[in-house]
Amino acid sequence: MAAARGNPRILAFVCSWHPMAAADNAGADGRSYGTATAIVPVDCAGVVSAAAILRAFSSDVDGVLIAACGSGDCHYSNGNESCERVVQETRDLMGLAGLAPQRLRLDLSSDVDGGRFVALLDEFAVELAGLNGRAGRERPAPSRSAGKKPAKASKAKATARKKPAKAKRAATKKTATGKRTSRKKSVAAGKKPAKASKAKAAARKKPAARAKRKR
Amino acid sequence: MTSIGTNGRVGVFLCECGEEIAPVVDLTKLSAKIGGADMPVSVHVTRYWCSGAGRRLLAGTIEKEGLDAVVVAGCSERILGPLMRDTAVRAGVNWNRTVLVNLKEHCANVHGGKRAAATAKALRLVWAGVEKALRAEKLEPIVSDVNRSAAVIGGGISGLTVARSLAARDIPVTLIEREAELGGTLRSINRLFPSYCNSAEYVREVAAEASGDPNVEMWTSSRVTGVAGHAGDFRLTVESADSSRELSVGCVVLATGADVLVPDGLFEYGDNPKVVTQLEFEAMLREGLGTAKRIVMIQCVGSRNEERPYCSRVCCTATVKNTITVLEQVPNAEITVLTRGFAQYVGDLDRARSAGVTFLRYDPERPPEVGVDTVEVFDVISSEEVAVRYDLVVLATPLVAYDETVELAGLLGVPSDRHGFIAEPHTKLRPGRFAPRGVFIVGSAHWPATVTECQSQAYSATARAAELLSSDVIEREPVVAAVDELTCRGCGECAEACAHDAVVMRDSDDGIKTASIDTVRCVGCGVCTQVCPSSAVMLRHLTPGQLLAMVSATAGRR
Amino acid sequence: MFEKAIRETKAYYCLECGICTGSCPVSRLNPQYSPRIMVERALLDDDETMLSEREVWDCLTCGTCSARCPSTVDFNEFTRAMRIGARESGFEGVDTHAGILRALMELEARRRGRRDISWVADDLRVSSRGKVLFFTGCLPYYGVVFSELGVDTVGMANSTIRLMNACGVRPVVSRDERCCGHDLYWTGDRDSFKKLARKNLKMIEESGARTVVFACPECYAMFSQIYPKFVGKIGFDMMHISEFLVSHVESGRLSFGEKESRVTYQDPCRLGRFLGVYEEPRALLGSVPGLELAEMPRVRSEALCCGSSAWVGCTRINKSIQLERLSEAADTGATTLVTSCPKCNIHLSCAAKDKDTDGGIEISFLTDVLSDALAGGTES
Amino acid sequence: MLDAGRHPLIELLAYSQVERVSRENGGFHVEITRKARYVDENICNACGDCVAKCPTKVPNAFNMNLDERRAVYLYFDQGIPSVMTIDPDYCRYLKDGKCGVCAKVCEKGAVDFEQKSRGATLDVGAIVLATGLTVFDPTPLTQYGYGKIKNVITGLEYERLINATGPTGGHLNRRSDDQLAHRVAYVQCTGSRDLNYCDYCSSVCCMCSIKDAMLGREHDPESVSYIFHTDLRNVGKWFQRYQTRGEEEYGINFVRGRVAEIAEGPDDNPVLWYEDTRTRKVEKLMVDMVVLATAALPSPDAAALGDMLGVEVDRYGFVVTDDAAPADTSAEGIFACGFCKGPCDIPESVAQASAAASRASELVLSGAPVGKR
Repeated sequence: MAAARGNPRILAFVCSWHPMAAADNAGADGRSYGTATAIVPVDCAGVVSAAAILRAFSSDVDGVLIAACGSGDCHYSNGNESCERVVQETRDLMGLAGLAPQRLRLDLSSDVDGGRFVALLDEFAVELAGLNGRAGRERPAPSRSAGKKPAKASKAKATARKKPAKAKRAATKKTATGKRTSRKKSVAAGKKPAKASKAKAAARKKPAARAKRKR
Repeated sequence: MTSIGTNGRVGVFLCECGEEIAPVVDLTKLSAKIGGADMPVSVHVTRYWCSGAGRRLLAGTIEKEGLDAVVVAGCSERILGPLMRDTAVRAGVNWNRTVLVNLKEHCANVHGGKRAAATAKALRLVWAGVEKALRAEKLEPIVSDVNRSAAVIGGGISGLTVARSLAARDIPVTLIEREAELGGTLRSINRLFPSYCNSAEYVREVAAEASGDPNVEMWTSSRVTGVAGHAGDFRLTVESADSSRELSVGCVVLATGADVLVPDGLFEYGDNPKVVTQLEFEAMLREGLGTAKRIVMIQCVGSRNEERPYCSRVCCTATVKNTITVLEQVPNAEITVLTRGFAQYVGDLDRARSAGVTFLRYDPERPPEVGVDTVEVFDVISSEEVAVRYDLVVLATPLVAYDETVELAGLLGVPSDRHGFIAEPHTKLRPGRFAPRGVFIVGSAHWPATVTECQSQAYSATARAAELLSSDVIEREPVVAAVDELTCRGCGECAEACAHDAVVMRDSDDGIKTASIDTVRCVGCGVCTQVCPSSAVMLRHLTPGQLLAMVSATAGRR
Repeated sequence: MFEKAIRETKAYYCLECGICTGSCPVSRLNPQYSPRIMVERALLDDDETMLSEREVWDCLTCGTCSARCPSTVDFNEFTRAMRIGARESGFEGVDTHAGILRALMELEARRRGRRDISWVADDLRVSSRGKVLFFTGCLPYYGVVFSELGVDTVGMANSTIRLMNACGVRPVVSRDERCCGHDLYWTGDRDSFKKLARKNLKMIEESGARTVVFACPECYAMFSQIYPKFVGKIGFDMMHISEFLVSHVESGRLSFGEKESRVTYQDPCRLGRFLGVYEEPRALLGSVPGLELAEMPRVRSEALCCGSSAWVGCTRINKSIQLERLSEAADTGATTLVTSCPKCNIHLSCAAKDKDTDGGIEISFLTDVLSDALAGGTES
Repeated sequence: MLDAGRHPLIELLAYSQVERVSRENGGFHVEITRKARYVDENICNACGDCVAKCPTKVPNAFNMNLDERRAVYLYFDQGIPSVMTIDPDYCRYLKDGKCGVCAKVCEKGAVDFEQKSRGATLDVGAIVLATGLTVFDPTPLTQYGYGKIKNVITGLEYERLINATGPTGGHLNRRSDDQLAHRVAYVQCTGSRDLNYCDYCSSVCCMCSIKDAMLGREHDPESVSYIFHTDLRNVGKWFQRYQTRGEEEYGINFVRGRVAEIAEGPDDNPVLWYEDTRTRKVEKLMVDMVVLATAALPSPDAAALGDMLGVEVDRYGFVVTDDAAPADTSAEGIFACGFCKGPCDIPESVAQASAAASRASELVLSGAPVGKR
């Protein structure tokens, strides 16, 4: 495993609640990960700005991981949801800038198991090692998950911002399970980015937040 | 404006952490690098900064060197944070200028045997801490006056207990109950576990006692529709059928309880008159069971499934309590309880077993089927299909949150979880730090609770509320967002994004609205900072400049 | 610290007459901000304190003050010098939009990577090498960041290409393009700016382009006025899309179909006061049959700035300026305010969105208006 | 002027242009073109009959085009010499051969359409340059809206308006609505002390505006004036007192701050934007009328003349003189005075004129060849 993953430079923003417990446990349990992986502690994933993510990339890191609490478990109510939006936007920008969006990963989990945290890092490292093989030539890959139509993306974005506590709560309830599954899937699918990218190349003709709007 | 270089001297305190850090991270080399850099930094190493001696040394060093900021590089913030911050604050360093860097779990522990690489990484982590400390503002606590009175929302056993207990401390209480009558769910319950006393009578007594106290005002048939203000000074809008009143109090106790799920469509409920819920069964027990002799009880009806993955906690206890009551009334009753494993940790399970109640375990993948006069179930223990004849099927359904509670939580700025229960601030880590001060949650509104638990929580909340109300003013660490009013362009994106209604949009002279933060509602999540086009709102305890500098330092950007 | 800046901007000529402050759209709204006082303080060697103040970042660099200054003090350069000084002393302005745009520019300056140009619409013709290059600037990025404003910057880039195609030109759109560095330059990040400039010049050299066409006046101004000062001679022709199109309209190669509409036009600071391009956009609008241009009171060199620049100032003051401009535009009776700078479009649209009242005005980009009016294939 | 016109030793050659100057016999030979007036100067007595009948209306340059004159005209009432002139650019007869009404009505027969420009020569011992000034056209300062905003006028236009013989008979009427302007703002340094236009101080405008404002008050007791200035350069004798009097007795408000922009407010009222540099506040002020105190420039022909005469002029076109000999130009025998050698006000011009006359007479009276001082 270690050989496959190499030692890519990963910067991990770790939320101070569940994910930090997982990160702390990883150490306390005596597990290990690459020395080029370093943690930036944050109160909540919600404070991680696109600027902070991009700053990491312009400081030559290979990948950025954001470890947030699981869906519905944010101690601040919706910091993790807010982070999802920031991540989506940042990935869109990365894609345009020619930086593989897979280099930015958001993990939403309330699992405080150190083993899971290390596995996550390892898996990310493997993916990044693959991307690094094509350094500078990496293709903007399917960050805009599965060819989401532009109009949709921006609409979703808009609704994500509109809070109403009550409505939001209902929405969370409904999607709670769905989100978890899809997250697992994306972790698995992440291993074959190139393929996905080809498949979706046509659909991606138009960048995410675009859709000509007539006002 | 972010400024560095003008913010004084930083002390870096490297911890050997016994044999944890020192063997992996070369602290000598690390100190040399840090001390040798062109930064206003002094470095100190000791075996345990968290020890009594270590803390005295830390405080002494702060005073001796006149340090303005402190970086402690040792173990987890979650463990060491409160202690080291307290030590530094006592020695005169602002809490916001005390930064913890985790060299143990995030470095030494995970990089054993790679001394050089671990040391290099440790340097980056410490620099990130120094950058954060250098840019940290001195933040003063938020201070506000205290109105020595309380509002209790909910007139069930939890709310009544709080009201009675606060009143006994001579604290004026207004209790708001949405129904015409006090007593809540207990009115519908037959007997209480473990005393088996009459539940309705008991709650009536408590209600009478509370109502009789001159310090308590009872506002029944009323609901809270608006909340303004903050800890020490809340203003509630309370509406009843014909009027709307304002209520000023120093704290709010939320004790709205929970609803019992009506299992429409499950196990023939609603179609078959012989299928009732445990709550309905309580009433039947009170009125007499009649001819019913063969009773099948099914647990976890509508809970521990995909929609409601939680265990409702109280149903097993209630079910067992009811089997015993049945056997008291109908000694030859045949009771079969179909469970998915017993989740109760107090209760009369053994007593029920010895009294002849049959317990079968069913598999949620193969749930029991209620037929015309039998319930068919696959018993997991015996791996056999079993058919049980019945006169009555009793379904144990979970407590579910009232929609109204979610709304109230929203008004109060308290997060609720995905099931609609109040999400309490983490009780083990930093208790109370992110809860809106002055709001206390009691009973099943927070999570299904037994009567005993409700009362314990009620007394605990009373103590904490009384503590709050005993001071003239309250202070709080300003872990909140702040709006630069000169910058704010009044677009309202922050108010829209805030899940805590902590942003108030005010009219200004220039015709452009101005956002301001209700510092007590604000939990400091920073969601608003991501949507502000002008970057007018920021977390003063973690500014964009701090975060960027930490990222650069951690990434080793030169 | 400011000796050089004072010398280069001729700040010592200052008459303390106040014409700059009186001219400054920011000073009119924010009494704390005064170009005059800043210059005077610099002359009195008060630079150490000044650098830490937020006023360093308040300047719009719209150039109105300098255009009017009787002593021709280059206050924009003065501002830039202060910002460089401030950055070097560890003081930074507040980057708007949570710093995302600055971070993006830094990323382009520091990191390798080829841009994704799949945003180019399928029906358009572009190439990777050729005589004419369309410098797209940050338009694709803005598409992501400002989608919610209803500002379609990708559409602006596509309509520009469409018009060039209509002129029979198949422009180069390069994957090796970088941000022009305008905002970093004006906010005092010299190093990143120079990196970007060098990369862009190399990209153009490799593309074989002899002419570079800009849809964004900021890019145009950077290339034509700033690059030569810092990274050497420019060996190719440069023009704004309006200049490019006008020549084709004049020669009859490009014509527009009927489009009944009353529009007004916003002169962008860079295209106007900086580059003196006032007539071409108006000529283009005038060449659309049925299109009537109603001018605002303050136009050309006196045009009011769109209110924000370089992603450092987006305050209520900036908004007030934007609202003022919008109401001037609405007062002309025009239904559309045409801009020829994507940022004007973004800033004014943002203010228009925030505005509670109705009666606003539609804001359109020049090439969108023209592309819609293309004879024959109108698409709207 | 009348004195000069009447003096037996003074010959006035008005409507004339110096074409060539050469040095001859220790003096100068000057060739002049006397432009055709189409009116015989020796016959015309300026009775005005021709003007009354002339059908062609022409913008009145003397009144800053604020009103109209006819194609045959007297430049201004007290003009010397007091004779009519026919404007060949407008006269219908001279252009198309039609009309000729003036000739018909002139009882003295002074109109002479056949008159041609003619040469004249002078042989003199010394030359004095006194070509004076012209005023700056503020149109390029687009921020002041001159030409666009009706009630923004120049100081010279104001002079015509406030003058009893001017187009409004001395009433400060606004061009937009002919109503009296009560609130008047004076914008100093319009084009002066401006590196983009005239980087020098025109020197006369401050006093001029104070005077104008005081005149305004004398015509209209309700008049309120605002003088926006960079510095008040009232350095002449008693000038300061004049200023104080203006402030105390004539309702003049002095504002330290250069006007940044003039916008058009409601009812054609100009709105001035400026920083009051004493309070450090950016303010706006709505007035009835704005008077631009425009820069004064050397006469546009001065440079050409200097070239012809071999007289050094500076980059603005001002004749260069020596500090030690302020009336002497770089060319021997040629002297200068007044605004042509640099901004100066009337008392200073008069003093300089005397100096130049004195130097010239020294030379001429000595009979010595040019060059000996």
